[in-house]
Amino acid sequence: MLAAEATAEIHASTGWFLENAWVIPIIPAVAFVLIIFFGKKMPMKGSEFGVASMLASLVLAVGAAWQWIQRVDGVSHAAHSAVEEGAHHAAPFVGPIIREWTWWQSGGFEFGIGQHIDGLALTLLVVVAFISSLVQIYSLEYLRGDRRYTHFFAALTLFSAGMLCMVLAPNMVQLILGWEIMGLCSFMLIGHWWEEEANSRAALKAFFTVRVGDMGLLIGTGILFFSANNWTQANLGVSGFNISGLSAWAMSGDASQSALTWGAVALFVACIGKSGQFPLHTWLPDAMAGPTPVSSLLHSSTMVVAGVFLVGRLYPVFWEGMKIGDTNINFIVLIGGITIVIAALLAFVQHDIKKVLAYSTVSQLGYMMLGLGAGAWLPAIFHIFTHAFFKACLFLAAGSVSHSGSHHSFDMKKDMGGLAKKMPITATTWIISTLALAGVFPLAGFFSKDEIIDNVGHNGYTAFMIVGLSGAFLTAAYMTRATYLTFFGEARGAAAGEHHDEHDAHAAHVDHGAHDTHGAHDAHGDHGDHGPHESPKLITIPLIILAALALVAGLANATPFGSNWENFKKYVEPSSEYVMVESAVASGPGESIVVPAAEEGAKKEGCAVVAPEEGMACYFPTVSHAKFKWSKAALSLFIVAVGLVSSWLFCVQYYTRRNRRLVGLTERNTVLRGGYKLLWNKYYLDALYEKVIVRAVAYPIARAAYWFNQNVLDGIVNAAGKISRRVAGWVYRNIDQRVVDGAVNGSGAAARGTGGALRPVQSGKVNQYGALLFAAAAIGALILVIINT
Amino acid sequence: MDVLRDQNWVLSVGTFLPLVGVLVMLFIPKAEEELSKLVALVTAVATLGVGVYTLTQFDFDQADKLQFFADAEWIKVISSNYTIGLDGMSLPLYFLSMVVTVLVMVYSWNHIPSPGNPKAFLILMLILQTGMAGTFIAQDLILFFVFFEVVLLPMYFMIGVWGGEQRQYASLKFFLYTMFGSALMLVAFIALFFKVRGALPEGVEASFSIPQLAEYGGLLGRSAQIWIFGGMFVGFAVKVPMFPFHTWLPDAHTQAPTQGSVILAAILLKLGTYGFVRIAIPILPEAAKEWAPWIGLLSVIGIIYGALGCLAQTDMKRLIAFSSVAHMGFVMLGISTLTPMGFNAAIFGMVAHGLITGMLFFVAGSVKERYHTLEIARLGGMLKQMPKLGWILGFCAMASLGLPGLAGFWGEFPAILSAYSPAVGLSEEVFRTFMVIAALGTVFAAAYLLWLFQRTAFGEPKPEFAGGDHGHDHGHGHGAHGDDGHDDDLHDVNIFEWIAWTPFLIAIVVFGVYPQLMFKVIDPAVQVALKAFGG
Amino acid sequence: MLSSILAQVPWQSPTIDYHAIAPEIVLAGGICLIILVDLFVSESRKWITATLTGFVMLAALVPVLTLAVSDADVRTMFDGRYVVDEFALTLKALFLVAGYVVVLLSQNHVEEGDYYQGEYYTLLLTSVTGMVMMASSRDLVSIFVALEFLSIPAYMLAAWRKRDRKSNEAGVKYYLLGVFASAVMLYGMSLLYGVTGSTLLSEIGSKLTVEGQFGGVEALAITFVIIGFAFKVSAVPFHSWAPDTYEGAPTPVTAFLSVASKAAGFVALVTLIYVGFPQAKDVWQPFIWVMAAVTMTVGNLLALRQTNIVRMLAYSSISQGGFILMPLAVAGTGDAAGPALQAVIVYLLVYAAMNLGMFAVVIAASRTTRSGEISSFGGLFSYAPALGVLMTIFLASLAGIPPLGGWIAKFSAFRAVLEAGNGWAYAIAVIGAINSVVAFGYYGNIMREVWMKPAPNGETSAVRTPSSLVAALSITVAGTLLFGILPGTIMRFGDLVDLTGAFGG
Amino acid sequence: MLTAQFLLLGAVLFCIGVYGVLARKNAVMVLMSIELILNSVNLNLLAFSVRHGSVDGNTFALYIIAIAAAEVGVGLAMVLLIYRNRRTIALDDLSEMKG
Repeated sequence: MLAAEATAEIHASTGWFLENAWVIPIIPAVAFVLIIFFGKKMPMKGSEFGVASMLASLVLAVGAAWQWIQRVDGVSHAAHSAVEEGAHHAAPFVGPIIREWTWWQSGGFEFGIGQHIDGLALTLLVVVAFISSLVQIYSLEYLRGDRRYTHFFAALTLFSAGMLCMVLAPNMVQLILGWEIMGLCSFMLIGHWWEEEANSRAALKAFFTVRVGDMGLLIGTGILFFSANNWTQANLGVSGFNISGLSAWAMSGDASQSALTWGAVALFVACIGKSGQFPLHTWLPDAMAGPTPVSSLLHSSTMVVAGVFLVGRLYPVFWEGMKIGDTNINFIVLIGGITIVIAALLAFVQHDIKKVLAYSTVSQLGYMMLGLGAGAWLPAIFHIFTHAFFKACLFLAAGSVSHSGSHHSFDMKKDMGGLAKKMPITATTWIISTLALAGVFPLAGFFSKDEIIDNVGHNGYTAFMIVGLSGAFLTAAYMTRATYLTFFGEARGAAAGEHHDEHDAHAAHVDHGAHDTHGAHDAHGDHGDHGPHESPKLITIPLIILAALALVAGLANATPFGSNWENFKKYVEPSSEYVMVESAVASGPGESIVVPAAEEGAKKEGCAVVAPEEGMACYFPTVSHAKFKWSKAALSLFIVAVGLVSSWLFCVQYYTRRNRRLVGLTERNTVLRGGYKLLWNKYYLDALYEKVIVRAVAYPIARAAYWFNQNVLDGIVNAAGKISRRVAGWVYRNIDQRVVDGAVNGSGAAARGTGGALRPVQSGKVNQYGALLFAAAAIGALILVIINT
Repeated sequence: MDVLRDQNWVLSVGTFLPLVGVLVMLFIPKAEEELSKLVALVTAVATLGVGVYTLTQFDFDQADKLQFFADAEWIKVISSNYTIGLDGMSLPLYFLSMVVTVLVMVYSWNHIPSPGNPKAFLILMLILQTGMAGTFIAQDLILFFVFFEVVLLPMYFMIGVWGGEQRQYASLKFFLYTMFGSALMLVAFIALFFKVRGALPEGVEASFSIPQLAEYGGLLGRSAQIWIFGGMFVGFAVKVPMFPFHTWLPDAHTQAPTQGSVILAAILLKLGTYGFVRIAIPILPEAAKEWAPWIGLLSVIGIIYGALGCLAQTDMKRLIAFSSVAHMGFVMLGISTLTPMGFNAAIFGMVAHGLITGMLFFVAGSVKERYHTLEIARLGGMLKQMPKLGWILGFCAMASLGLPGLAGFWGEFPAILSAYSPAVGLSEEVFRTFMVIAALGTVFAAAYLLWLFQRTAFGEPKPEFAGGDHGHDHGHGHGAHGDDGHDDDLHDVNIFEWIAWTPFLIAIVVFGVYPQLMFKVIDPAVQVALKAFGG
Repeated sequence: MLSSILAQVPWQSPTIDYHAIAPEIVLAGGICLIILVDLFVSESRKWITATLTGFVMLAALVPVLTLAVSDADVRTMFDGRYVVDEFALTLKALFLVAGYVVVLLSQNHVEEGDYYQGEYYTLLLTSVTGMVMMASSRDLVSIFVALEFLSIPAYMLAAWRKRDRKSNEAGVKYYLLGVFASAVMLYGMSLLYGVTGSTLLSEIGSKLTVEGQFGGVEALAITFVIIGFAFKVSAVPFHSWAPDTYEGAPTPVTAFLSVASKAAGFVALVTLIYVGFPQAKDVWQPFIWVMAAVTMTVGNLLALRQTNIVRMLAYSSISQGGFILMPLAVAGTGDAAGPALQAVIVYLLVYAAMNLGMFAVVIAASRTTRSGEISSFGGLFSYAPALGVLMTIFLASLAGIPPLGGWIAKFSAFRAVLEAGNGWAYAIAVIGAINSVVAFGYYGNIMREVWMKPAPNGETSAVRTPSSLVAALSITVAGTLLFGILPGTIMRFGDLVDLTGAFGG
Repeated sequence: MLTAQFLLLGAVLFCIGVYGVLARKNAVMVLMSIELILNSVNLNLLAFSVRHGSVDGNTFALYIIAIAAAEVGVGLAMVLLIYRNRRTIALDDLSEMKG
């Protein structure tokens, strides 16, 4: 290939799985059709299609991932041998496997469909396929006997198909396609039990809020397309929709800054909507109206991650557009930061266990955005990865609790407590995931979240590092509270075996928005009889798997243990190398990658510092990575610990006082009374602190935030709805019916009126007729005589 | 101009075959309802057969040329000829009109609106078919005008005789509006003819032939062009309908019988937009550039305005009618950009809107038939009583709000895109503003359609309709058990509806998944139509 | 001294082209024949007179056709006072066919009402003769004679229902205003003769060539002359007789008046304008422009308010007259002369077909409804679908909706106007366009009655339509459809060069 | 020769006739007024024909006189008809049809 003399050629391996990754979304799509048409006739009411398809695509995804690893290894190994160590500061460029077929063309523009496989795509593919499979298996039990069992699986499968389609989209159009399909399915899934006004409202709200964001998606795509198209056509021979094309264009110095900025902002609006960022996050908790598996799928790995994924996918655009490179406070960081805190505070005052998780999701997404906005690309993506596991696990655990523990209620205060003994597996998995979420070493959350905070600080966003740390504290605190209320303390309500009658349950979810009551009512109407118990295998197994992953997933990119552990960095993070243009575009089996020669001034800086010269292109900015220091980790770990402990103690004291357990405690502790005096006083102080500080601080603020959320933000949304509806009514009644329409009818009436006015002329009297005739003649003649003489 | 003249009988046959059916039906006694239905259906199917044959014979590689081109002497004195031809722009609409007619016929088999008399009803429909098909093949202004007007009377009677309570007002309004438009349009046509005749080079004989006018129309002076365009604009804009001229539409749609609404939405509205892309803009490029911003403005006003109108509606059918205003707004926005992309989007949008809104009107008709009301407030829980119908409604709503993967999206999205960079000489700022407003329109679309869906399909059925134990029985209510007839009226989709609807639904999906099917036909012709604007 | 003048003029007997005046001769013979027959047949067999009249009309059509195919295209007699050219032939044919249709319409109507049949048909035939003469007249005297020839019988026909007060009233009004108008016209003619010294139109035309320096006398003369025919074509404001007369007269007579005599008026108008004073366009163009605009507008507006169908048709025919006047308003401008003439003739032909057809339907329908009120036609379609459809066709054609005859008429009118292409032309074109929309207001109203209203007093017995009416209907509907779908068939009658010559192209 | 005076007389007669037509309510009087107009026309024609020295005017006048006779015949017949039906010949009563 036309390469500089100092460059060597390397053969990049590929394979069947990589080449045909585009099949992955097709499988569930087909399954969806099958379910729709034959589902009802199948023994398992169509669910088998769903599960099978998800497993199949999981296999394919894993296979592709494996071959990708091969490919990267091959390239980097060769690169190392080709170019001597050291001169080579960034990982060599590994071309993504891009395959694109013309989907349609219009007005000279080509719109393609196909695949764009690289580390990022594969990560998401694996995670999505994996979580989807587990959720579907879980649902087999959870929704057994539901009246729209088949519809549910159809929607679930299509939903996964949409996500997968979006993840491997090589261009914006296909991305939008997947994006919107998800929107549709979320509508159907959240509104799955649409008999109740609240549920359908929630579905509507979800779709609509997201749709507001999608405006940005359309506009942003348009802006980028038209600004980039010429450049991409000229340099890469791809359309302005092409993602790698857009990246290269953004990194090349020739892109117009305004287009980049506006495009990035517009797209990020879409992300705000989809990823439930402040201030468009209000739909997310309401979305809990859907069945628990849905919440688990939507809020762990798919729907809400889409926004983050988009930012990560078009990172160069955001990088350049938002000027992430220099450490100013940009839009993304700001939104991410605000979201973390707002959401976390809200999580404190929830009674509904799922809402706690929902807000926690929001705040975690805030972390991801914060990371991306602060230039910590890798940790953010890695956080998607880890978060998927433990959050899915938490949701499913919550579902398991309501399924077998609290008689389909989600109210922690009324119907839970002390379930740890009754449901050991659920409790264990829950606690593991909670710790992982809190970011306790060495669980998954630690490696990702801590990295984010660390890098944010490293990239100069000190203020936001503090935000991140406080977020960590809050996270630990509210999760502990939830855990305590659910699994510890003593059993209340349904957890204690009381049997609600339908009416109470109804009241319960009217109050607290826990809607699973209908869910499996017919099949499980008998739970009240023998109280809470552990859930069946189909539920627990997914829980265990996920919990296990929550434990170990972090090791996939365990920065603390040295660079050999940083697999994500190696396999997922794109290289910021300059690349010969051809190799980037063409990517048939076994094309060659060009590794530029060792010494080129530009390469020392890497992309996004100096614009690439002719014939070269950049696909990713040079992101710097914070050097891991145990000291920093220790700090954050300490904060987390404080959060956990203080919250725990707070819970104990708080609920204790209510339950007069203080007495019991002292009685049990008579043995070591002396030693415990101190503790006691300490407790006393702590209790004091808690009573005074925590309650004084946490509650008003959180309440205020919640109030703000419910009244102001929601208020704005609803008010907007109301106002536009009212405006519409007014316009319709007055403008349309009166003015526009009236003009027409009016003219008709006027015509008839004049007709009426003219009638008296037709008096029926001969003389008058004659007079008219002659007068007209005379006048006419007179005028004509005058004008003609 | 180079055209393909082989097999030039095809179009004439396809267009006038329905009239043969009409002649036959004239001799069928009124009492023989089944027979007349049969004859009408057979005629429509035969016509469709010809249409399919046309499709097979159409040379897709030369979609930019007029094919099956015929040119016979008609009115020599005014140098107007019977010139017909089909190219990529007209083919989809031409074919769509035939399909729609057949499906509407099928639907009519057991849905003859009161006061009955299928013979007359179907005869009108066949005449309508001739008019619609003719408009799309006419390559001569006068011929175009004739066909354009032929559709008026049948629709007038269809609304006025078989319509709802306000039918007479609505039908007269519909008629007067369109008459007004077409009168000015005719004046514009003739003025155009004379102006062009004055500007023709030596040795070229003046005629009303559209291709010729498109070739020499550019020779006209700007002011002349602008005035003439104005005349045409009124004529077509009324038909579209664009914002200030739209008020006939809701009444007409609301009052028309289901079949009428479907044809109105699927084809008749397209006559206006088709007029723009086929006649006004290619022939008068200068004026088009002058008018484009205003057209664009009216379009976006229409988009928002129609959406607001929808939000304000309490009647399902009227809501759908208003949504037509919004959707045609997108089409016109695409046209006003004067870019190939916009035109493609517009034509795709025409077909998509035809399918989707037509389908919505079908559903509305069936709802009316079952619940005897279209008051949104009184409906509800449709998914429970007739899940299939409910889901079809949901599907159409989704398609209508422009969900990717369904036909509606490919009309909206490229139209919005194209507004970002309009043709050379048009102000980008203005059109980008339009783009944003239009994008806002998509949100509104989602709002009113889903709101409609939520209020009608979700929730529990209203007590007045909740027959039997439909109320809280969770065991049933899904899938096939939904319609275990507690109330005879509330039956789910029946066989005729399935036959009539399935093609629509399939088409919506197919075009949504693989829009190339249509774009590759449209694109070349559009390029030709816009050569005056440098592509 | 008169003798001396006479002495100066040597007498040579004029050469008469008998072939050219064969139609008139046939008609004259027919008139005598019918008078005789009427004397001798018994009251029960008076219908023979009707049949005979029909035959006479058709017989008179034969020479017209032979003349049309004969090679000599222009035949002039009495040194240019009586000309038979294509223009004349076309209109003669029109008058004869129209007359025939009117006979068909009259047959049952006259039989059933107690009328004097023989006289009725005699008068009808006489009037038609007058029209046929009018088509060829190129001289003030012959025009005047032809005019009276066709008017006087018409006066009597209008009053033919002797015992019906309305009919009398109609007749008297028509008569008084008619003679008054023609008196005024005569005064104008006398002045015209005074300033040009000739009654021969072509000479008048050549004398009046000098533009700009018009004496007021000429203007006065031309105005008065035009008024005489503006009255005949019932152009506003000379229309006031029309509604009352149409309503009062027997319906077939109304049909006859609204079509044939109106057409005759236009023929005279065209002849005068094209041959008589082509160069005086500064006088008559604005005059006709105003008349045309006012006529179509006022006619429409008043028609909107009518409840009696015949009266409504009267106003509608007034506004249609406005449309026929429209091209004449610009006939002198640019090279619009040819198209304008064409438009007028085409319009007359189409208008005759559709308006006669309309009256035929009304007559047929009112045989059951027994009323002239529009509301009485409610639900006609439901119990007489054929009549309903026919009525719809004719109404739509009158409203000018393609592909029916009416649209090509309106189209050619617009075309002629726009051919002139000046501001006045565009102005009146727009007025016409708007009016053509307003017109649908009342045409559509009848359609609505016919299709969308229930039958009043549940009258739904099928209608029996006599054969003569069926014949009339089929002729007219055939014409309406044919003219509309294949306009070429009549457009070719329109391009007449020999009349427009005076405009110098 | 006194053409001008004749024309003046004709004009005067014309005006009187017009006045009569418009002012008189009695049908017969109206008929007579119309006759006046016709005679003023004849007067004009004769004067002009003498002026131009051509017979056309005379011929025209003869025709007018003849036809006027016929007209008046018809007119009187109608007036009789009216009288038989309504016992009056006042034109103002002839206004059943209007509007």
